[in-house]
Amino acid sequence: MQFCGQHRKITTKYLLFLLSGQTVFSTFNNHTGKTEGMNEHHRENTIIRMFHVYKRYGAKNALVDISIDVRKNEMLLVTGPSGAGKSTLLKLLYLGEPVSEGQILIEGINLSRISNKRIPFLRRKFGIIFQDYKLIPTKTVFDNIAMVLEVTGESFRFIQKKVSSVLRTVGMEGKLNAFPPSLSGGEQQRVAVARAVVGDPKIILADEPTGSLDSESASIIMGLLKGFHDRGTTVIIATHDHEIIRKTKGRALYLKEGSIQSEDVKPTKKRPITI
Amino acid sequence: MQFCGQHRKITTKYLLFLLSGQTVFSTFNNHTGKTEGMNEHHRENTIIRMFHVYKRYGAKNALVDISIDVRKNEMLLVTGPSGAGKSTLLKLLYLGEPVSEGQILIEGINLSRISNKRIPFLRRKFGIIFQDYKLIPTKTVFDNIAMVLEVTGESFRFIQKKVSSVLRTVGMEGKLNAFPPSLSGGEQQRVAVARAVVGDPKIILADEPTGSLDSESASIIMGLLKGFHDRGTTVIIATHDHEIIRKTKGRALYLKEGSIQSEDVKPTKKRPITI
Amino acid sequence: MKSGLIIFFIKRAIQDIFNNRFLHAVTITTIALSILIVSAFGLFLSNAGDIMDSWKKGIRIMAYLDKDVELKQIAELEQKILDLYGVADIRFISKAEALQQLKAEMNRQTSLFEDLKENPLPDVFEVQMMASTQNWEKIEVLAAQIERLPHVGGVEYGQHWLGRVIGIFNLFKFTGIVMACIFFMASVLIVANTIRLLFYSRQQELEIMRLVGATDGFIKAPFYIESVIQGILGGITGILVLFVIFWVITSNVEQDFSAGFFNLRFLPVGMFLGIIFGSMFAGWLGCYLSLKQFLKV
Amino acid sequence: MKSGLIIFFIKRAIQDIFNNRFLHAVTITTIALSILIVSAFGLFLSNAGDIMDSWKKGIRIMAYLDKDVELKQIAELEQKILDLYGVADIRFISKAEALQQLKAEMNRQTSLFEDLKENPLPDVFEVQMMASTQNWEKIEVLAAQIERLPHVGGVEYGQHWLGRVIGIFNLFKFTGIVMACIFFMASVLIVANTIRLLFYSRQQELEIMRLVGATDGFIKAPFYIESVIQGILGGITGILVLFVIFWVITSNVEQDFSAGFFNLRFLPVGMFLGIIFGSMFAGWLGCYLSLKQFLKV
Ligand SMILES: Nc1ncnc2c1ncn2[C@@H]1O[C@H](COP(=O)(O)OP(=O)(O)OP(=O)(O)O)[C@@H](O)[C@H]1O
Ligand SMILES: Nc1ncnc2c1ncn2[C@@H]1O[C@H](COP(=O)(O)OP(=O)(O)OP(=O)(O)O)[C@@H](O)[C@H]1O
Ligand SMILES: [Mg+2]
Ligand SMILES: [Mg+2]
Repeated sequence: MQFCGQHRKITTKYLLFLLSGQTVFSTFNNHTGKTEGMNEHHRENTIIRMFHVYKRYGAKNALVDISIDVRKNEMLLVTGPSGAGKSTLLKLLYLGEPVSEGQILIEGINLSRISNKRIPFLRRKFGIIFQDYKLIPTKTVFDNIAMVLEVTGESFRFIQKKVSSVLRTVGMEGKLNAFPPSLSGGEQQRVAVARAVVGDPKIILADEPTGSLDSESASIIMGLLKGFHDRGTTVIIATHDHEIIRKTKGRALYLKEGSIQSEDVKPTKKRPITI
Repeated sequence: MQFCGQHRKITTKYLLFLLSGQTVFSTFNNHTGKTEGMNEHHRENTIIRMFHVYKRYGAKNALVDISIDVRKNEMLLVTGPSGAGKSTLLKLLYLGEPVSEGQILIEGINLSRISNKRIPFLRRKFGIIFQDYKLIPTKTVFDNIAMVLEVTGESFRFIQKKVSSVLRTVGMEGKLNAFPPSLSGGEQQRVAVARAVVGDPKIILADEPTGSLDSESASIIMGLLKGFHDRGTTVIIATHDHEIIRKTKGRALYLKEGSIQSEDVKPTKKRPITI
Repeated sequence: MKSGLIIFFIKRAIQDIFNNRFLHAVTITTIALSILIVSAFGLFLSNAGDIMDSWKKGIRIMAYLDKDVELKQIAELEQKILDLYGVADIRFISKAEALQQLKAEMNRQTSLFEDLKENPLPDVFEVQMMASTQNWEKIEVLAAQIERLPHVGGVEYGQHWLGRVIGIFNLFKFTGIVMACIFFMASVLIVANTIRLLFYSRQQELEIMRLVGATDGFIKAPFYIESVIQGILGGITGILVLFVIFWVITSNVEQDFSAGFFNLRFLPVGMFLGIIFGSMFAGWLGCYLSLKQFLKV
Repeated sequence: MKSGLIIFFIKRAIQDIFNNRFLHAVTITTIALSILIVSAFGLFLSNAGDIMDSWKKGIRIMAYLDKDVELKQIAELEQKILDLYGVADIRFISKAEALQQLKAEMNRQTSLFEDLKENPLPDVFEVQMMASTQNWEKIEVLAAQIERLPHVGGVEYGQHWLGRVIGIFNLFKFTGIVMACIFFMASVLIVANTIRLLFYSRQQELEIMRLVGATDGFIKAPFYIESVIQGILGGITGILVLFVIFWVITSNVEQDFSAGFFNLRFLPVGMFLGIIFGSMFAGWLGCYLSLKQFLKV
């Protein structure tokens, strides 16, 4: 309830921003070289837009001039060698770090103009699988996953049902009361996946979701993510696993030293390619 | 110096154990079905022996009846699906956990009879790449690696030279003063590898040493490990990466639900197969 | 929903206090110790103040008259003294009365007075002062004024040690206030430290909570609840211990050497509530200071 | 090599104190406060004890003789009193002397004595007691013994308040010891807590160190060094603050109301060293208790 109110307010704010933010858009248009009309159509379907985004850590350029659009219900693969900036790219989206330069819009909300109070509500749009899992070692598997629903104020009954069902999907129903340090690497990763999807997020950010998994478990997890994608969720996967890249339909972004080296679009079943 | 004294004492202890430990050996002999003479020869060349090792966590059997011999300068691959017990197997070797049943001998030292005071000296035989890296987030990359040499009381000059050279080998020479949380997943893994090899250990235990690495970085790391192997180090690698298993020469152990399912011996360049 | 959330937080806070019971025990003990010392001092001061007041009430200026003063002049003098600022009451003691009193007091040497031809004592006015004339300087000024009046042969007032005692008492009071401030600050620091350490030990957890969309309020609330609980528990424990000590002392020692002399009371209710509120506030403030450092919102 | 390692550890410990300066500042402050309070009490007691001793030396039993005692009997009595256990010295004051003294004391009412036909005062023995006769009960026993001797008409000893004061002083002494124990325990707890928290916050680090082959000594040493440093710093700070307070008070207040009366001294060296050593020990013990819980070696 609270969230919807929040959302409406933010949308209003975004409209105001659009009225004042023409320069940014024209820059973008020049870059993509598309007509204004197409862009208008686009904007409605676009859930994430990045305009000339830079991220610097001291002298180090982690990301250089990234401009991409992600449509609603798109499957985007981000790939590249170690240290290319894959995780950094995801981090910028959920405001794990601020951008150094450029603009990011998520559902029309400009991240550089968002107030601190609204950051939590922004983050609730995302389900994130962190590369290092980020499980709380002092809480049980159940509590780790339930946390996502607790912060939005769901009832205990609902939380219990939902967490159990999601754990079953990732094959971890037996480890409900285990603590993360007592799990194997792959089991931890599966818990991290369960936590990311339990809140039915609009966007799933998956950073190496199968790095610690054998091929069988990996394909279960990939199947899960594809299932969410089929039901309308936008999915962004950062990975260096050739297997995943080969098997997954969608757009692949190849990063190297912070820049986009190539965009490789593979045919999806239903949708025509728009970028 | 201290270490050698330690070592000599332990060896004496082992001889006493041998004199009294006939039953254990005979069990072992029955299992392998080899003659006594061959085993005697064996023992000299063997660095790790596990006799009917079990590991239980509560009702969970993480390892079931594991009996293996690892020769000096062997390359052993441990593989199997997520939760099979690969990490647990390594953990038992460096006394990260005690065995529930059975015996482990490392260079003739029986781990279940070792005194607490000697555990640190046992651990200095190993260089360990942990699946979750286990880097200290509050120390720089340099300090993380230097620690291994500090505990043995090396001089600062030596430490500095050695750490720099090892970081160069893994391609992380530029991140000497970075803190682990500011590194990418793959970079952290390379630091973990550097720490494992900096002490020139007798045995390297590598738990998914390339899980977060793209194929190029991965082959650098595998090359490094093979280099150590060529110079006489015993290397045990736990991995689910088919690539590594296919490309690496050595013995492969396939675990499933805690038991050895198959032992697949691939031809090595120099040595004939002895088990 | 809202009240459900508060219950959820209080449950979490209590569970957390239990999980970190050693840390919290130390904090609560420290607060209790501070409170104990401050309130012991307060107790001492409040009782000593009572005694002091009764003593002060007992301070009288004795104005000795010249030998040959007539009745009319005495009446005039009485009026003059009463007119002085700070005088509450006045009583005339004739020399006959005075001798009677002296004889009664010196019962061991009564023979001394048996052979007196004539009463050698002077008439005297006993001047009582208003309660507002608290401090020693004012008493001295008043005595000097009285001495300057006609027909007054000399004045005597209080015992000199009372001046010293009042000085010491005021020093104690000052010390007490300074100590209360120090211990308040100490308590705040301790709570701040505890919260800071809890924060450190849960930094990872809180960071993760923030990443999954927890609001700052959701993250902060348990800390505030915990530190206020700490403050209250510390305060209550401190006062309880003080009460036990007080009870043991009064029931054993009082009859020995202060029966009927002092009448010891425990802390007045206002002070009691003040102390509890103070320790609660110390908890809150400690938490506030600690969290301010971490969350810049 | 060995001494190099110690320097390495001390460097680590100091660096670590600096890194966790807030935590350590709070710990040191708490220890300093405890030390301050305990040593303030010790200072008070050591000075009050001095005064008490001088007062006790001043306690005399006055034995009033019957009216018609002869010189020979007086000499006998003197011997008898001297023979009693606990009597240090004895002085005879004739009634003539006594009257002289009384006149001198009551200078305002000298006229009272002008017309005396006969000296109404009795002869008196002033009995001084040995220093060992410290407590009130012994004085009372001795006085009763003297009263029972022939020709003694009555005894008077001390002022009654002295008995009370001694009682209160002993109570204070007891309180002081209890407080010292409490604060010692508090300091130990605080140090234990600090170390425990440091331990928690570095658990991961220590676990990793252990995995790469660090011995227990290598891991523990910095903690011990840190906590002993904490103890020493806390102790020194506490005593320093006490000294400043003492200095301010003595240089401002002493001349006002205790000039020549008291002679305030700072803590005796033994006590000083004892306190520093105690706080050091508190640090060590706190660390020991804390580490014992974690490392079962
Ligand atoms: N907080 C930080 N401070 C400094 N440098 C950083 C920080 N975070 C990331 N970097 C640097 O930015 C670069 C990109 O990091 P990123 O984590 O995005 O790589 P990645 O593509 O995810 O690599 P991997 O596949 O190894 O996870 C790396 O060189 C890393 O060292
Ligand atoms: N401390 C522990 N307490 C309880 N169970 C444990 C503990 N450590 C491991 N286990 C269980 O033992 C099993 C084997 O774990 P292990 O970490 O050895 O698996 P693994 O083969 O390394 O798997 P992965 O490839 O996912 O890392 C798992 O099911 C795990 O949950
Ligand atoms: Mg990454
Ligand atoms: Mg594992």
